[in-house]
Amino acid sequence: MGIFVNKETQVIVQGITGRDGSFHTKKMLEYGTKVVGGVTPFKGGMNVEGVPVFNTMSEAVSRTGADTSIIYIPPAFAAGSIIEAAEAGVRNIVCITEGIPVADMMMAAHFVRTRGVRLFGPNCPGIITPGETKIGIMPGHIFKKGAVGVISRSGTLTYEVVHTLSAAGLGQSTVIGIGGDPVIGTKFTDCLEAFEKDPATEAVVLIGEIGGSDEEMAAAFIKEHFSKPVTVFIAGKTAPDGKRMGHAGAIIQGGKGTAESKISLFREAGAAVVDLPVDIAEAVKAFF
Amino acid sequence: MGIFVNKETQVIVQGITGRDGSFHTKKMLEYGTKVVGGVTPFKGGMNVEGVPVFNTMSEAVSRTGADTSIIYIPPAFAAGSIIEAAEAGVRNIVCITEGIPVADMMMAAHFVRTRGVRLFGPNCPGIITPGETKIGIMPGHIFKKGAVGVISRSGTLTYEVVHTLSAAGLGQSTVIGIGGDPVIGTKFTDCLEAFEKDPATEAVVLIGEIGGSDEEMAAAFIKEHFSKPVTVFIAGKTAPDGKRMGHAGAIIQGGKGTAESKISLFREAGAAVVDLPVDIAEAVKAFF
Amino acid sequence: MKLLEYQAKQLLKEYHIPVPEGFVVKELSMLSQPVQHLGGKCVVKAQILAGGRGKAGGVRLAGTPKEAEEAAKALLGKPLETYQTAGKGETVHSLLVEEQLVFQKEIYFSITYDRETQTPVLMLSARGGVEIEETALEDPESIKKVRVNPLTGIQEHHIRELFLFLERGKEGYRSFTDLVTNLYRLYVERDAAMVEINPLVILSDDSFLALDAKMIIDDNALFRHEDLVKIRSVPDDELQEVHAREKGLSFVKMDGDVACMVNGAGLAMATMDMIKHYGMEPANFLDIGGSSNPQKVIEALDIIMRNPKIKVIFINVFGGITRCDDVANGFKKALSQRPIDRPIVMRLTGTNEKEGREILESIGYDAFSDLREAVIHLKEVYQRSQRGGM
Amino acid sequence: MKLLEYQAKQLLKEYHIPVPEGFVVKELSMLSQPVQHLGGKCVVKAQILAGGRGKAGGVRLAGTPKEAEEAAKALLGKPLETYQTAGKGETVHSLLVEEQLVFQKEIYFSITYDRETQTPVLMLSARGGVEIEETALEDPESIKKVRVNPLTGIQEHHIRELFLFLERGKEGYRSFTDLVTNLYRLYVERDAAMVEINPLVILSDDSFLALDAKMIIDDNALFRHEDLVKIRSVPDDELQEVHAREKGLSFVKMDGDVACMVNGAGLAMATMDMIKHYGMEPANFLDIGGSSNPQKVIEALDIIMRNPKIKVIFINVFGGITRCDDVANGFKKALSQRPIDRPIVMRLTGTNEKEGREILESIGYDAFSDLREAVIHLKEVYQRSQRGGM
Repeated sequence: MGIFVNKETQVIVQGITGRDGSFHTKKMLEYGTKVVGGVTPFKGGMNVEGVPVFNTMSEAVSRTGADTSIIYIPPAFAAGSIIEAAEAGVRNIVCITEGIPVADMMMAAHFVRTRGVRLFGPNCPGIITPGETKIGIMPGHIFKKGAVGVISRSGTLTYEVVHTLSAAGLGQSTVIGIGGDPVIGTKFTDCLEAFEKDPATEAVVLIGEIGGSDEEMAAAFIKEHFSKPVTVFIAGKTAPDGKRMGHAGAIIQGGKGTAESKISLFREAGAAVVDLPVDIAEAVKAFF
Repeated sequence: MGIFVNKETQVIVQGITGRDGSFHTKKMLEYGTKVVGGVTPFKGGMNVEGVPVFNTMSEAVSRTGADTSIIYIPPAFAAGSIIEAAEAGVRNIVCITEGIPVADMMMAAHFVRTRGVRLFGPNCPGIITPGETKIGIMPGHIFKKGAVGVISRSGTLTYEVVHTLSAAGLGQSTVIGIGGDPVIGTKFTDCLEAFEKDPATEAVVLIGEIGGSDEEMAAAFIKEHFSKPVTVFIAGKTAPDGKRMGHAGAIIQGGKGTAESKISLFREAGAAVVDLPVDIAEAVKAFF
Repeated sequence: MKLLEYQAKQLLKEYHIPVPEGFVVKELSMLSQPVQHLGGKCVVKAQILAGGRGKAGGVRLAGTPKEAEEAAKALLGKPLETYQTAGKGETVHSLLVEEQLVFQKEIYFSITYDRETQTPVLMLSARGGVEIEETALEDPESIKKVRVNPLTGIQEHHIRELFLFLERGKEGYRSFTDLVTNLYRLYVERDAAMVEINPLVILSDDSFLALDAKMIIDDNALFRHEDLVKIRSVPDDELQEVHAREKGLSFVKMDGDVACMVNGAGLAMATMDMIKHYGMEPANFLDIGGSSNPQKVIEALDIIMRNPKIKVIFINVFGGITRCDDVANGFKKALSQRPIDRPIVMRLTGTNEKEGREILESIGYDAFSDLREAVIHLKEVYQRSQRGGM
Repeated sequence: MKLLEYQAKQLLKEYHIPVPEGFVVKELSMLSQPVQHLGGKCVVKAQILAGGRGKAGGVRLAGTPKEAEEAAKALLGKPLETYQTAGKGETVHSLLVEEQLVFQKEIYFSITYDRETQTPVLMLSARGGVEIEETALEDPESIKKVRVNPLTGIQEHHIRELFLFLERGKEGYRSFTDLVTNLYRLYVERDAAMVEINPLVILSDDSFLALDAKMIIDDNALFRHEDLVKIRSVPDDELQEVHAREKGLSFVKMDGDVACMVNGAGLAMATMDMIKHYGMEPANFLDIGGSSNPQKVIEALDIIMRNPKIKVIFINVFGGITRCDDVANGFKKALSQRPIDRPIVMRLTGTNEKEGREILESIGYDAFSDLREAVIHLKEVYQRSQRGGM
């Protein structure tokens, strides 16, 4: 089980012949992900790791029946690729690309919503339902099937946390990197909504960071609509005002979006907030 | 009963202080329509026929709680008014205006759909559920409450048909002018879908004309999904190729969209097709 | 509003779309300089709005200045008859004199809008220089259509999909992308209802060039394109329609002899259909629209009476917004300005019917209420006029 | 990327947005001509990227050429310290010398984007010349926000809603509409992350003029704005960050003395938080990113070592895409190029951990697997270095 993706999910890799695209196609196949096709314009007819390459998304979708795509396309063209995927009819799009212009992403994010298409990212590590499918760039071996749902705005910090969870015997139902950009598709609240309904998920770990108000909305959602235990870590307590901390979206602006304010809202909402990421596994264990 | 609008429907008139806007506000109020507000920029605070005027749609909607708007705005600004209404949160928009640029309407029609807002027209006489509400410019006295649903691309031809229906004792559940433009919101098929579900509607009259393929889609819909008797008249059997017959949308292009081809599809779909509009009442009567 | 080829190409140039080097010639005396500039060899193209010009001899290759002059003489100022000019021919008021170009391949490309999906549609066919309708019938597989969502506008993948359809590898992709991007921008910014490049040619360096261009501007959007309205030219056979539109009327001339004047487009079409159904032939489509302006009735009768062929006139008004008394008043005034020597049958019902009838009676006219009765009577009057005419 | 006021105003002019007449002066000798042209009276404005310039004396009114010269002398080439320059001051390399204008009223106007709704947002406040954050706290009712759906773009009703908020009747509406329409076009076409006109002034004829202008371009979109990249100027305190970004690193300098180098932004923030949690102060944020390029490690150590304050260095790598052996190789190479005379604590785990450790061992280094253990050890090393330093 888990949410959004599972072992039936059929994936097209957009930008499959590129360095990252081909490397992670291999890794995803090794994990067991059903990668059924790839797209690189003018390279239709080739194959990568045994996966057929098409010239366009519409061709790839109509030939393979895929319902999901993952994007490894340079930032200048990535938003266009999101629109292409949505027009071609996939239901889920995972966009790994970092550095897409904000204006392009506002357009693409609004457009996919008009089509009822779910977008993960951009600037995210992807989504994994351990033991079933990995649609992303995360190191598969650190994940373990289980009952903890994980949502995070960051990549390596997620691996860090998952690593300690797995080491503590706490497997994961689905782990989602929602992305570090200011404009992203699926948000914390969308994931919480799905985790609430997912019988395989018994507890949730939410890894937030400074900037924006997605954590604030998540806290409100938890307070009102979420019945499962939530453990929270917010990165960036030491970050100064007005500086982007690596992620385009990790910026405190005019005193808004600080770790402190997010933490206090989560506490109010009844979530367990830990001070250090290395404390998460222990906190989660308390709920089992 | 009837479809889409009823006596509870609360209406804002966009362009209420104009010549047509104020005249038809009066006529609609006389019919019993709940006109709760109007909008004309820079004329907020006035009133027209006792109806308060606001400067913006967002103000009008938030102050009155209206769910529907009707637009009497010159063509250069009408598409913008449609978008304004949709953003302000109404559920139905009736656009009377004729002569809106096609590019503007393509944008507006797609936009309202992304919001789940229903648009009637443009270039249409509006919608009426006899005895309940009239949101349009049709002469109210010719309508009679009853069980026949009427959908039409034209205005006066609809009045002609409704007049003969009423004279023959055949009242109407809801009568909708979907509009004579090439780009319109609600189409024949949308109305048929609603009539199919409406217990007050026992038979449907569909008045089509040359040009486009809305009738073709309606015929296909009738064949597959429609259980009530349908009587059809298609105007324009004598129209030449390549000429617009008054309506911007009434044009046969390269031999496509002729009355003959539409008629034969309706016949195949099991609808009763009459040769003359004056024969409709008699044909409908056969079903009662 | 249709543009002449040279007008369309002027717009293409403004949008950085390659076109052949060319000159507009409106008088024979202006010909020699452009021809010399082009080195003697050129193409002389008659500038008319109707299609089918090529097959009708309106496009002529000239290998020498003398041949160019002969071609120009044969075309300029003369009517050119094509399958679209309805047997009359359209006068050639100007020529486009262009360089002769060598190319690898010709294709078809256009942007129009698709009514069904309500989106702009890009259409490409490997068969250039052939009417797209013909291609659609004979070889539909050779046509590729790509629809563009008006909310996002054109995207690189739309262009890619078209280009890949040409199966040419990557050569020329940059040139094609620029051309399509610019043409789409032109289509949107200038409110084109249709822009057709047929043929679009591929030159020896794999770049794309618009060898011909057809363009129609959305009449509803002309208010924001005053520059285009200024250069408007109207083909002879559409003069009346355009004139009528300026008066707020919708008019289309037909071949029959029974004139009609109706309020509302749908009812007007249905009225023509009824005339035909009862064995007569309509002389026109004429919609006086929904407003209540007596002047429109006067203008409408004026337009009708310009057709000497008509035998009878049928006026059909279902009053809604249009008030019967306004129509009757307009009719009365029109008669006072000019006598009408053909029989008139009238049908008048709806808003202010009584007042309208009173006005009619005051000038000795009567009107039916029922449409069928009116048309049956029209038929009798028509037959009488036929007998009278024989 | 931030633009200087005169650069932003140059763009405004290109988009037909009224700005005061003004001249850029980069040397004192260039001053007299503009001042004369402006009739002696002028405003002398220091061109720096930091905000708060006005209160810091960076904008001076001059009634005579002499006063103008004095103002220019006081500013040009000198550091200007504002509340945003973190105690250091930003050197004034150029002045904008502008006409003095009389106006009826000043307001605030900006276009940015709203993260929550993911749309551009137009913001207007009746309080011009005041920082919007201040207004938001003191008088939130005076702020009007209008969001624009990126799919339809700006619509007349958006502009109307803002203008009506000013409660001025219809006067100046045309001028306001033109200004907002053009500014929105500028915002979209030039990929602005923020454009702020504060104050936007209303002149005696009710027309609107941009008296000041601030503009930030989306760094991610700079690839399509080469003209802007060319005129880029970087404030002194951001030089290091910009330099790091060019090398593919994310770097932010902090005040502490414990340097860190991490792969991944989230983990880097969390690492800083842990340093702090264990009683130390981070000297920087430094994310070497997700790729496996040993060169990045070299560059990263180079940047870290530029800060003389640092006592210890903490390297924290969780290998995913980043491979531990690549990091170790980069580290080895960096050490071979330059000795590092501060203690280094390393944590290395994940992809190719074993290979990485082997490389480290070969140069006499060791690494932790567990993050907490690593930080606790870091603390010990730090305390030792403190004692050693004392």
